[in-house]
Amino acid sequence: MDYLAPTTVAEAVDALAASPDSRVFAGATDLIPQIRSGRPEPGLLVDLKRIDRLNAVTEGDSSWTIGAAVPTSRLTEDPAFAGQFPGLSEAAGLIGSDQIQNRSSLGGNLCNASPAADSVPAMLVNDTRAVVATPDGTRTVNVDQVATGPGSTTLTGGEFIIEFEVDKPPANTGDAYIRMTPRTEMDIAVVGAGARITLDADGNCAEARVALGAVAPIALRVPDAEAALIGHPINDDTLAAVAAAASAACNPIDDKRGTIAYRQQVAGVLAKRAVKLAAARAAGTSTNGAHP
Amino acid sequence: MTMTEDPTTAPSYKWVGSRSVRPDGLDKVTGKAQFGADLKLPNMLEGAVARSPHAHARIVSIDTSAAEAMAGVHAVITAADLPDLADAGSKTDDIFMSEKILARSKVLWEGHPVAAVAATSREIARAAADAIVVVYEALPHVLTVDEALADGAPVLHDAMITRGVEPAPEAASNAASRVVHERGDLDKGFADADTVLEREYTTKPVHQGYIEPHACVADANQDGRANLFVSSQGHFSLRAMTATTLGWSPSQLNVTPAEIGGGFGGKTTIYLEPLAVRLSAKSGRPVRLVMGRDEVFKATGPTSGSRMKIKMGVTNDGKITAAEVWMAFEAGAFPGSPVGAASMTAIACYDIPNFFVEGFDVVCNKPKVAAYRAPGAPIIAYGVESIVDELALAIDMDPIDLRLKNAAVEGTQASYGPEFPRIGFVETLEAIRDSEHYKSPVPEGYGRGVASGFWFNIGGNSTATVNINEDGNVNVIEGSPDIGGSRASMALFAAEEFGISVDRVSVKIADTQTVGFNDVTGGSRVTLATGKVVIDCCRSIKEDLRRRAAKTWDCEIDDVEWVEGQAQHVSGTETPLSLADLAAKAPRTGGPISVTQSENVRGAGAGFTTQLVDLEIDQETGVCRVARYTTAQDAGKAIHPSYVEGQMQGGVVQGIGWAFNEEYIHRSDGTLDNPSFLDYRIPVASDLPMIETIIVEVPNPNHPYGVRGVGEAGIVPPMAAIGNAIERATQCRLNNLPMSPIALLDAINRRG
Amino acid sequence: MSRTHVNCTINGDETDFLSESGGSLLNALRDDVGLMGVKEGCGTGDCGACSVLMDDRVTCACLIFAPEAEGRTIVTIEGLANADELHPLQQCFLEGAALQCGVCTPGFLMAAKALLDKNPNPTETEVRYALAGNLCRCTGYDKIIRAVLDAAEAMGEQA
Amino acid sequence: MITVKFSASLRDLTGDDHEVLVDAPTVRRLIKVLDERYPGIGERLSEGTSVAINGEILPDALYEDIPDGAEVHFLATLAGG
Repeated sequence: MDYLAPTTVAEAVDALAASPDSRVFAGATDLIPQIRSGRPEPGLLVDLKRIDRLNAVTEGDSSWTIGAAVPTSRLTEDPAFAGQFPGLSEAAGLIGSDQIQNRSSLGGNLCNASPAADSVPAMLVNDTRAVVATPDGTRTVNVDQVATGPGSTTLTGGEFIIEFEVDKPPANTGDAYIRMTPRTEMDIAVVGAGARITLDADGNCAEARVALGAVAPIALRVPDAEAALIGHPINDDTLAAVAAAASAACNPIDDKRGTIAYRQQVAGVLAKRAVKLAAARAAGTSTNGAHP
Repeated sequence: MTMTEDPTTAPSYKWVGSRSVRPDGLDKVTGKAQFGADLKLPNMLEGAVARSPHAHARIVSIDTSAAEAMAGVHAVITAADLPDLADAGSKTDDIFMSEKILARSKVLWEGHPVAAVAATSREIARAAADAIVVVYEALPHVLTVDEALADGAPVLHDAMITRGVEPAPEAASNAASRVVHERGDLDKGFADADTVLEREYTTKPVHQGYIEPHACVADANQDGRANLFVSSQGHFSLRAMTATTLGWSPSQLNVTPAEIGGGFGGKTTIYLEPLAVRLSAKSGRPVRLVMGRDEVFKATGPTSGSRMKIKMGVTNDGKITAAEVWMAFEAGAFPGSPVGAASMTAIACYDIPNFFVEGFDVVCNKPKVAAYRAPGAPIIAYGVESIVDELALAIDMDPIDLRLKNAAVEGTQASYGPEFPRIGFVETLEAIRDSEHYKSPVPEGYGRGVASGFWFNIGGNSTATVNINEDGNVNVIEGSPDIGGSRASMALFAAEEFGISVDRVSVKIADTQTVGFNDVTGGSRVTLATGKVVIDCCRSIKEDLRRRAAKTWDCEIDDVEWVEGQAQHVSGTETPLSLADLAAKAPRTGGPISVTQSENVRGAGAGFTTQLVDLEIDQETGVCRVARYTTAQDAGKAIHPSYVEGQMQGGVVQGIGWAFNEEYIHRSDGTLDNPSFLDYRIPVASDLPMIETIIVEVPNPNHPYGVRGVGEAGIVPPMAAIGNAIERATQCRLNNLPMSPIALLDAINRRG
Repeated sequence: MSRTHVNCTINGDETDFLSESGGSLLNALRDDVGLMGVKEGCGTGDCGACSVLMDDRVTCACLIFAPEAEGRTIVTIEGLANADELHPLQQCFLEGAALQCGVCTPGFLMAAKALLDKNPNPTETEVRYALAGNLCRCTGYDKIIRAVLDAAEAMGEQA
Repeated sequence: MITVKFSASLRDLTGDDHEVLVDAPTVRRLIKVLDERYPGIGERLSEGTSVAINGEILPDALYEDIPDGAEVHFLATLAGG
């Protein structure tokens, strides 16, 4: 394997065009174990971390721009970002250990296309957009348009994500992401649930977004759960409807980490809890997160 | 906390029982300590092992030509490069051991070595190993005792007739042997009971999970000798096994013990060593072989998966009248599961008048099991301590009171035969009963569980030399690899015996040419047995020192006593002679001061523990959190309390992992689905609370300081304690390990 | 297999080495630079035994391609102590018996250093989560957590 | 005389005898006497067994003395982790 660390997007695009047998990476926290476990080695490794744009976190007037290679630990440590997106920042903080989080990135977490990627449901509920470098310029797609199934994405070999854009949340809004793992840390989500809730003046749910991870080939939004919330108060009835909708939306598999039945049942439980936590944050009554 | 049997009569020591800094500590916090993979010799090659992708297959052919042709490859070996011990008429166990090292005619599990390579880099060696072409004829496989014992099951070893069955079966089977322990009249015992319960339990193979993968460096010479640098729990027994596999005599090998990065029983046997020596001999260069983590999981010893059936009866006033126990343990590819020890420990905690305990050792297409901390005992204790708790619930009796009512005490005839000498089981039960933890209310939504455990502990062969330097400082040379701080105990023994500061004692663990024979570091034997010979060395040196002092004072040896690190004349007329004074005079009083002692040490003291756990249970997800854990264990005497606590805490946490998450997950094709620390989930720091320890000290009458041994018993009770806590909180009894969130939520759903 | 010339600062010294382009920083540190205190427990980032600081952040050397170290500053266990004095973490690990076999100890010490650099007086829970990426199979973590808390206290007094 | 108690695992050789009284000053002599009474038991007892004399478990006990009146058990040799 050869190694290249371009410093500009153009340089990286050219390198990818020049050698089809190449692979971009940021943290390599998935790539190296994959190679170790016998996946074919690419001929050229393209390290994106030395491109400034992929390594920048910028707060604009109405949105944030997060470089695709930014270590997730920078998102959890940024008080302004974590304050506005506690759920997304906590999701980023669940990707492996501190050691991993100093390497892992939103770009890698999304493009590795694991159905269990913790940051993806949290990006989905925040309507995150990805700016993609292509041989002929850039294109912007919603995050839900990237992964198509385990290990596969809509990105072609010559493409990579430069950065993510996420609009600042409106007033009275909170987000949350929680997951179930057998261990408290160093684990892959058996089920993950993200939610973003905006409350109106009466404390009813004005806007709702619910997303699930690890219960289908890709992370998915749950429109029925959102519909059950919008215009209603957050109470046992609406939460029960959220749970039922979440369980119904699952299309999971049996594997070494969990069963279909478990994932369906717990998806409902976690969706309910994520909505509750997001709503509490929207109401300013809770900041409790994924960790004690 | 430490609870001594009778503080008023317990001897008081200056150094023994203190928390000194371990002699090897500095090297281990600065990165200097040299573990198995850390030696790099000039001209050294790197090795790799080619392993079977099949769980069970006949080897049709092995073509190594492509590998041998690769640039940088210096040696390739297969079973043809090792002596065929079957032809040599060797013992069956040795033949099996050699077939474990390299498959000859059949591969018996995924990961079974078929060839090995030495090359100029790890990458080339790996590529060469992958280039070896093996043609297999796949055979049907059996993965569990159920599959292996089923009618018409494929048989792993054509000649294997079950031992211990009368009359002997005519046909070969996967049942290697049967053991039985019985006493009294079972029918009468059950008739006497008011409540009889019958339960069935299963467990999965679990791995010792040491953080250091197996690793060694071999350097063979042209004169038919070799040096081996290796991380193991016992370099002498490893030398013997390696020599047997190579067809060498042990003296052809000098084995230098590396620091060992955890073993828990798993490093008491050989895997890479004969391969490294053969590769080195064939290439004429030093060879380093290091396993990857996936190889550790696929090809080194887990402990047994099992099926157990237990029936137990109790009277309304809490007397256990009868126990019937049946168990079958997976041995892996070759016979030798710990079912024998399991059958001996099964009900050893209790004085039960009528019992029948039967165990089967069963081979299957998984890696050959290796010893794991109190081998066998935790598995059967999961069943027995679970059903004992159910009996307590059934007759509405406190679980500790029920155990106290049936507890084995001094003079009880153990279920495995002999009478117990002085033991401390009752004391561990009382320590938990009287603990602040047990007296505290169980928090709402929590479950509280209790369980007990027993392990024999062993003595065995140890040798040590003690030298007095010319400055009066002490060198201890021993041969028991230090896996958990045993050097510190040896230093404390020497400091206590001589009456000098512990920092004047150094402890060296020497190679097989430098120190006499030592059995493995296992069976919780080192502080007891190696400690005993170190103490004997010190005492005979003190005798010699008194003789030398008498010589300088021209008096009788009886006029000299050894007090506080110096020789004193009973009359007080002479100026006392310190260790340093006498060391300086040594040339004039008979020469260097040095003593070697060796012994097959007897008199190990049985170890008991009782443990208490509080679980916080999320009944919507089945996730349990260990909220509080207290363990009380009889150490006999805690020589270095910190490392005694460390053994207790480490054993408990391995048991917690075993209870909730750890298991070998095999695909239907017989391959392992979770050979990594990501999916083989050992506990992480954030899963746990502090583990509260109560060291109970009921001295072992057969040891100069009362040591029993504490390494193993701690892992015996946790699985049952946790299962008991789960039932008491959820009314769900889980009879299969691991008790995962998925299993618990399923049980909660079925409970309704 | 192509080799890359890598220049970086390791434990304060400007260092260079030739490394397999696809090789890990762990292999480079052990085999090319000779820093054997960096241990391999898994090679997949799941055990933390190879933890080192790169530009002051703790990472698993096994999950870094060696050429990525170009221009970076790396600290390993061999660089933790001063010539004449142990780091308080090392001292507290010794005095608190926070190691048994000791193979995970270098990784724990580096991860703990990164924690205390960022958070000088962490709670027990914060220490447990910060060290969750480091596996220890011997101790049950109890004495390790206590040693880190002790070191934080000792360093607080020094400061 | 000493009392030898057989574990059930030896019943295939000792039949219904659960315990026997034997006169033997050492373990080696004891095994010899037992082998005459129960052919084949000598080999079984000489390999991989420990001997418990009055409750103390002794590995490699072939040449151990047995005090008169002692109780003797044969056990599987114990290993450990």
